[in-house]
Amino acid sequence: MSSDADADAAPPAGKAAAGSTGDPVLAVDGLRKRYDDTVALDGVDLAVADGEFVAVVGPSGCGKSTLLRVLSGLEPQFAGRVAVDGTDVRDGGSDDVGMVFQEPRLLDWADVRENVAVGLPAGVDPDAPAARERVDELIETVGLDGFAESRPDQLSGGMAQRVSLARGLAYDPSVLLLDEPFSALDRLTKADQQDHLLDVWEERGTTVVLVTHDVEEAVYLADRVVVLGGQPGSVEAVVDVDIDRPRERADPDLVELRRDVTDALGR
Amino acid sequence: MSSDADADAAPPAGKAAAGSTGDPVLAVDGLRKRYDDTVALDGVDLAVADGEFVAVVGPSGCGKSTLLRVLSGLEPQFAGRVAVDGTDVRDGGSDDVGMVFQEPRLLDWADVRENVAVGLPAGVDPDAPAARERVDELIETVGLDGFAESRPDQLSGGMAQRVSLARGLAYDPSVLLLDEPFSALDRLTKADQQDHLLDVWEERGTTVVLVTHDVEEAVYLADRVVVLGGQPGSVEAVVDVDIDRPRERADPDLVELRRDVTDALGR
Amino acid sequence: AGNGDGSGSGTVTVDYAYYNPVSLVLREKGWLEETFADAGTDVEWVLSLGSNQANEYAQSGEADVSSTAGIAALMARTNGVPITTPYIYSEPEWTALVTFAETGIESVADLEGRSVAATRGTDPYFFLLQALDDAGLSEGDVEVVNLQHPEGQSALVRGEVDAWAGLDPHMAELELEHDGAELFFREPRYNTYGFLNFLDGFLADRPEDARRVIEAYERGREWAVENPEETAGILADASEMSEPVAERVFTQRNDLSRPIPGDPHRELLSNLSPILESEGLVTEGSDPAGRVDELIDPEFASEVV
Amino acid sequence: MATDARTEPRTIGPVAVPSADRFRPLLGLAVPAALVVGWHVVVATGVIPAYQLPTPLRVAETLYGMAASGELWDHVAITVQRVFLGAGLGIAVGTALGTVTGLSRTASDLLDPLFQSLKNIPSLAWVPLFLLWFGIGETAKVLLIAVGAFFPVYLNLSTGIAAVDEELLEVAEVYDLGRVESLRRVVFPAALPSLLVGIRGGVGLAWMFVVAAELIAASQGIGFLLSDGRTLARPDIIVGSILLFAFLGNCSDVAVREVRDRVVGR
Amino acid sequence: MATDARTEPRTIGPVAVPSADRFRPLLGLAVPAALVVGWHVVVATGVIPAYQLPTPLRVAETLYGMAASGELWDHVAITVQRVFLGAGLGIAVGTALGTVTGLSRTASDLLDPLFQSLKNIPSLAWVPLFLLWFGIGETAKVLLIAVGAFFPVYLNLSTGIAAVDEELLEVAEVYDLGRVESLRRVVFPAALPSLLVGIRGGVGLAWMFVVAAELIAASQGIGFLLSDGRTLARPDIIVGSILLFAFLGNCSDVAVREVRDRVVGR
Ligand SMILES: Nc1ncnc2c1ncn2[C@@H]1O[C@H](COP(=O)(O)OP(=O)(O)OP(=O)(O)O)[C@@H](O)[C@H]1O
Ligand SMILES: Nc1ncnc2c1ncn2[C@@H]1O[C@H](COP(=O)(O)OP(=O)(O)OP(=O)(O)O)[C@@H](O)[C@H]1O
Ligand SMILES: [Mg+2]
Ligand SMILES: [Mg+2]
Repeated sequence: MSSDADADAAPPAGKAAAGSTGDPVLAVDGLRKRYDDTVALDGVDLAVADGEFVAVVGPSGCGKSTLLRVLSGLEPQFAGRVAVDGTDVRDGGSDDVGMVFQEPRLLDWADVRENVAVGLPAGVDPDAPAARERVDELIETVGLDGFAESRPDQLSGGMAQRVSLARGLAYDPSVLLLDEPFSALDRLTKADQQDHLLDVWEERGTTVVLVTHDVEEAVYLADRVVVLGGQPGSVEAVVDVDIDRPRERADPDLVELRRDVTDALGR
Repeated sequence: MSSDADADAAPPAGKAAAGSTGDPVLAVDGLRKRYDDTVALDGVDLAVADGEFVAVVGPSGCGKSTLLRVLSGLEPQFAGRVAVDGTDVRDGGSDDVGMVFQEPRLLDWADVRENVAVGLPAGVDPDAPAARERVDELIETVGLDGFAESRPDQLSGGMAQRVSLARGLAYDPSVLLLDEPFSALDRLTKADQQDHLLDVWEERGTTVVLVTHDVEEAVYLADRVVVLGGQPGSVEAVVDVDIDRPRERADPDLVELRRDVTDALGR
Repeated sequence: AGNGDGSGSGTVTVDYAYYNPVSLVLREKGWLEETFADAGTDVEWVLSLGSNQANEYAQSGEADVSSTAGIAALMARTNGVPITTPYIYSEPEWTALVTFAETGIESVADLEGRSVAATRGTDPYFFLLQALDDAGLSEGDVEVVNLQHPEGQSALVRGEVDAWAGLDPHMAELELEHDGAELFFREPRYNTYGFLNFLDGFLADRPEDARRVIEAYERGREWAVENPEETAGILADASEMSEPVAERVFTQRNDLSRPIPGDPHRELLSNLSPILESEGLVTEGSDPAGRVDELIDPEFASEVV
Repeated sequence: MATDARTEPRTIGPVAVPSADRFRPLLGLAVPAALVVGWHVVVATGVIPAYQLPTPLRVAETLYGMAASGELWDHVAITVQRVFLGAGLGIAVGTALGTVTGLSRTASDLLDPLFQSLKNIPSLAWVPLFLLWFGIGETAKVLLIAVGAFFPVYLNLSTGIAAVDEELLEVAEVYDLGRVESLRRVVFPAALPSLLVGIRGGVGLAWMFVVAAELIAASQGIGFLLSDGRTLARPDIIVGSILLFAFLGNCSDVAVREVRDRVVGR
Repeated sequence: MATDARTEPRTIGPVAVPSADRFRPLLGLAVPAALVVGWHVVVATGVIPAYQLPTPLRVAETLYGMAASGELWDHVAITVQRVFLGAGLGIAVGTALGTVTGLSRTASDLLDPLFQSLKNIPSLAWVPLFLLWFGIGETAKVLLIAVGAFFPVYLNLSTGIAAVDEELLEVAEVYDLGRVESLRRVVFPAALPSLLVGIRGGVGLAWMFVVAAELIAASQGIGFLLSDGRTLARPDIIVGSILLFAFLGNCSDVAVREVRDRVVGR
């Protein structure tokens, strides 16, 4: 199974070349990640071009979060090669990788504004008027105006998730890793946030890797959907989404692709 | 807006009578819940009959979790009347209400087995062979066989959520409140768990209130879908799902009802 | 204090103690300050709550002049503290063996197999050992309970010990305020005097200052001898003991007539030396008897007195 | 429809929610008051004779007498000053070293065993050494008190920092907060409860060490008063100074809690 | 494909991950060793005269002498026994009362102010009272040590319990665990780190209180040795007993940590 996946993924399939530069921003080669007895990932190959939007789907526990953690440099112990912008992540990787964790991970003692300000890039004084304005703007974008002074324990689950998203956006990194960032949101809020993410992506040329369980979301947003599978996880399939933007959610081509991804996921 | 909703919801719409007894198991009358300055719920009326399966949908932050917390007796300060099995929740309510929280809330220091065993009803000795067997069975049902000895920090997000679900099922209460229990699961795992929940519901005659953002899930599972809305939240609409079980997910009638709910949710 | 080396050091540190009445008189009258006024030297007073504390101040080099019991001075000298005693601040009978009538103890011999409270390393302790020795007993024949002086007193009152090697003013207080308290063994000769110890460095480097201290002490001593009542009053004020207790302590059990150390002192300390060794109170092989002559210096003060 | 927001306190869990029961703080006086009454009865009825344990009234008189003569204030003032300076110093150094050992494994390996050994050295054992090193002045006293206050702060903070939620540290790392900002915005706030427990413990030990400190050539202070009372066999002074310690200790504890509530902002 | 799982320790955050560096524990000896060398030099070169501070060798000789005569073991054994009993008692009572006040607001309001006051009473202040209440036997000594060990345990545990995550308490409530089971399965495990910090502090204070305890009619024990050394102006005995305190304190700390690691199972 793993070797099939390798065959699928090894030459970054077609679309990668569409990125502005030839060298991939994210390069994963033969990644194998083990936690004590559990092998979380085995033989994962993946290349993401600059400015590309990649969605990762796969069953619960197959190693999606682990993949993002490795990419972000939080897990320096693994086998294989993982590079961001050409630098091995074990040698520090790029500082310019931002991550929105699967859990909100907010600072309990700080209000929403301070929590979002944690994401401001190093060197930006969070008390400067420009920075404050940006933070307030982000809070508004995620639909939390009026809650800037609330503490995390006064927020609903979905609100906390949006604060964590706003924090990630505040960082404005060149590579943004998102771990199920919309999972606790209702349909409409989710759609708004998806569209906003697309705006940011297009405007800033960010490279995005988005983990999601929502196949509709994956095909609507991404240039390419990577299907992980198995325990230990490896790349099962890659589905290219060659549809021009702006896309229609109900576009029959998208619905078709959705079926492809679902099939790749299915037993 | 609030008065419209009251009009919609006040006489427990039709289906309630389908429950085995006339008196509702859950009775919410003019519930108003305030956290300091934030009014979370205002004028919520709801009656759930014995053995009924009710889904609650609504935008993020509209008070769904708050409603469940009030029903479970965790929030004794509110205005209005909320009774479980005829007893006011402020006077202790029924002990026989179980809740699966929106966050996994696992005990960090305990392994999966012990965490699930926390849910065993009072009086059951968790070390008795029968109890152990039941716990192991539940762990298998939620797809975590092999992880019984893992600690929460060794689990993925979706796995932790399933442990929390298994804990709630272990309690085997007569009223089960579920707060987005499948939000972190992939499509297939989710479908399995939904079907398992239906089995339990049918077998044990449990009264279920399920909060979800997944409209498809709501109409597939529930007898009735309650749409909350607004901040402060109140009941916007109630959609009856008069479709015989077992249901087909792709049933056109369900798809139709899905649209009704989505419309009720939409602006 | 200047670690005892400073010629021209601007302060002289002197201790005062409730068991040294002359020091209290000097402090009250300000005579030491007067003596040093023309030299521009400051006087710093430190309170010693017991011989052990006075020795600690001497050992750390902080107190140029400190007051202890004679045996405590010898112990410190033997254990290496560089002190010399040129002056005796009093010849007190401050210790005795005390009991209550109910215990049936009438003589030292009756102590056999009984418990006696005493503070190790202090005058009452040595007093007890000498008394036992006299009666043909050894330390092993009684149970010596190591308690601080006031706590030994209250242990005796509560009946937790059968006797107490007492110390004034607690002993005087007990006598006056509790019926039935008996000083069943008294022997003035077994008290080891009040030694005024000077740091060797202070004596060597600042003999003039040392002389002024002794001058002041002489003035205080003479005044105290002439005004026993007032001295007792000063003592009572400073130590918050009642006037009758202070009276008894100072006027009946203190002799200020012989300030120069000499043969009686040498003899007493030499007699006690073997006990110091056998009780393990001095470093092994340190020969306390040999240190007696080093400690006692009759010459220095004799010019002044 | 019932009236909104009942006023009873929430009773879930042990966390106190402020409510209308204003008289609760007075409850704290009940037990001590009962003890004082018991004490009076025991002495007044002669179960314990008065020369061993004076009646509460006698102690109050003694304290009042000293207060009237002004002497008491001098003792209290100097002791409070010593504790304040010593505890301040000890807390500052404890915070610094606790941070360093909490953050750096190497620093912890180097220093922690030393501190773990030193922390068990009794205050009285330090006295001769401090006398030797720092003489008989105020410095020696303040430093000795600082030693007492240091250890609980150090121990709690370094443990607290080492226990800061790894998840939050990862957030700080991913968002490149850098050493200083991580400390300021994540590590310290997360370890604050530990630090505050440490500070309360440290202030407590500062009060404990003050007696030993005031054995170093003191002629004023509550610790001196206590030792003096023991030397002079004056139980009223002994008990009076114990009560002063208890009272001032409680005041300092209330002050620390006040500061905590301000800082934590709850 | 590269070899799996490199062996360097993780360096994110301060949490130590066990790894191959076996010599790290030895690091802890570096600073004390340097101190001993410095001490020797200071005394040997006469900066501090030997009658004030003996050389390390002299101290070692004194200790060796006592060890050879068997006397040392008696002192150590009796002190260790007292500390063990006293600390055990103090920890037990501290755990019980800490639990009660941590859980019940009323108990906390009633008792906490009292304990907060008492915790600041120095060990020496208790001595005359304990003599009065418990006489001159072993009881008085053990109880005094227990008082010392009690307060840190009490303080840390009651704070720790009051700080247990409300979310987990809600879980216990929803699943009707009941008082005892909530305690056993949720509250205690969650407050365990606080309890352990408290126990470490309590054992530390037990060592501190032993000196005061051994002023109560003791003729054996390390605290007695220390007091005796001070009375006799024997710096070698003083420093020797300080070293014994440091060493035994460290041993007890290692033992407590060992127990902790067993209990926490990490
Ligand atoms: N710290 C850890 N220690 C041990 N095992 C771990 C650890 N973190 C993850 N794992 C294991 O690695 C595997 C992959 O976990 P991961 O969190 O990457 O899954 P995931 O794909 O993100 O799942 P989900 O969709 O449920 O979030 C799981 O089997 C999990 O048990
Ligand atoms: N403890 C609290 N203190 C103050 N405000 C709170 C508290 N809990 C919830 N709220 C507020 O109550 C409102 C409803 O919260 P609730 O958690 O019920 O929303 P929800 O419908 O569950 O949302 P989501 O779908 O995001 O989980 C929100 O505005 C939230 O800010
Ligand atoms: Mg995940
Ligand atoms: Mg919610």
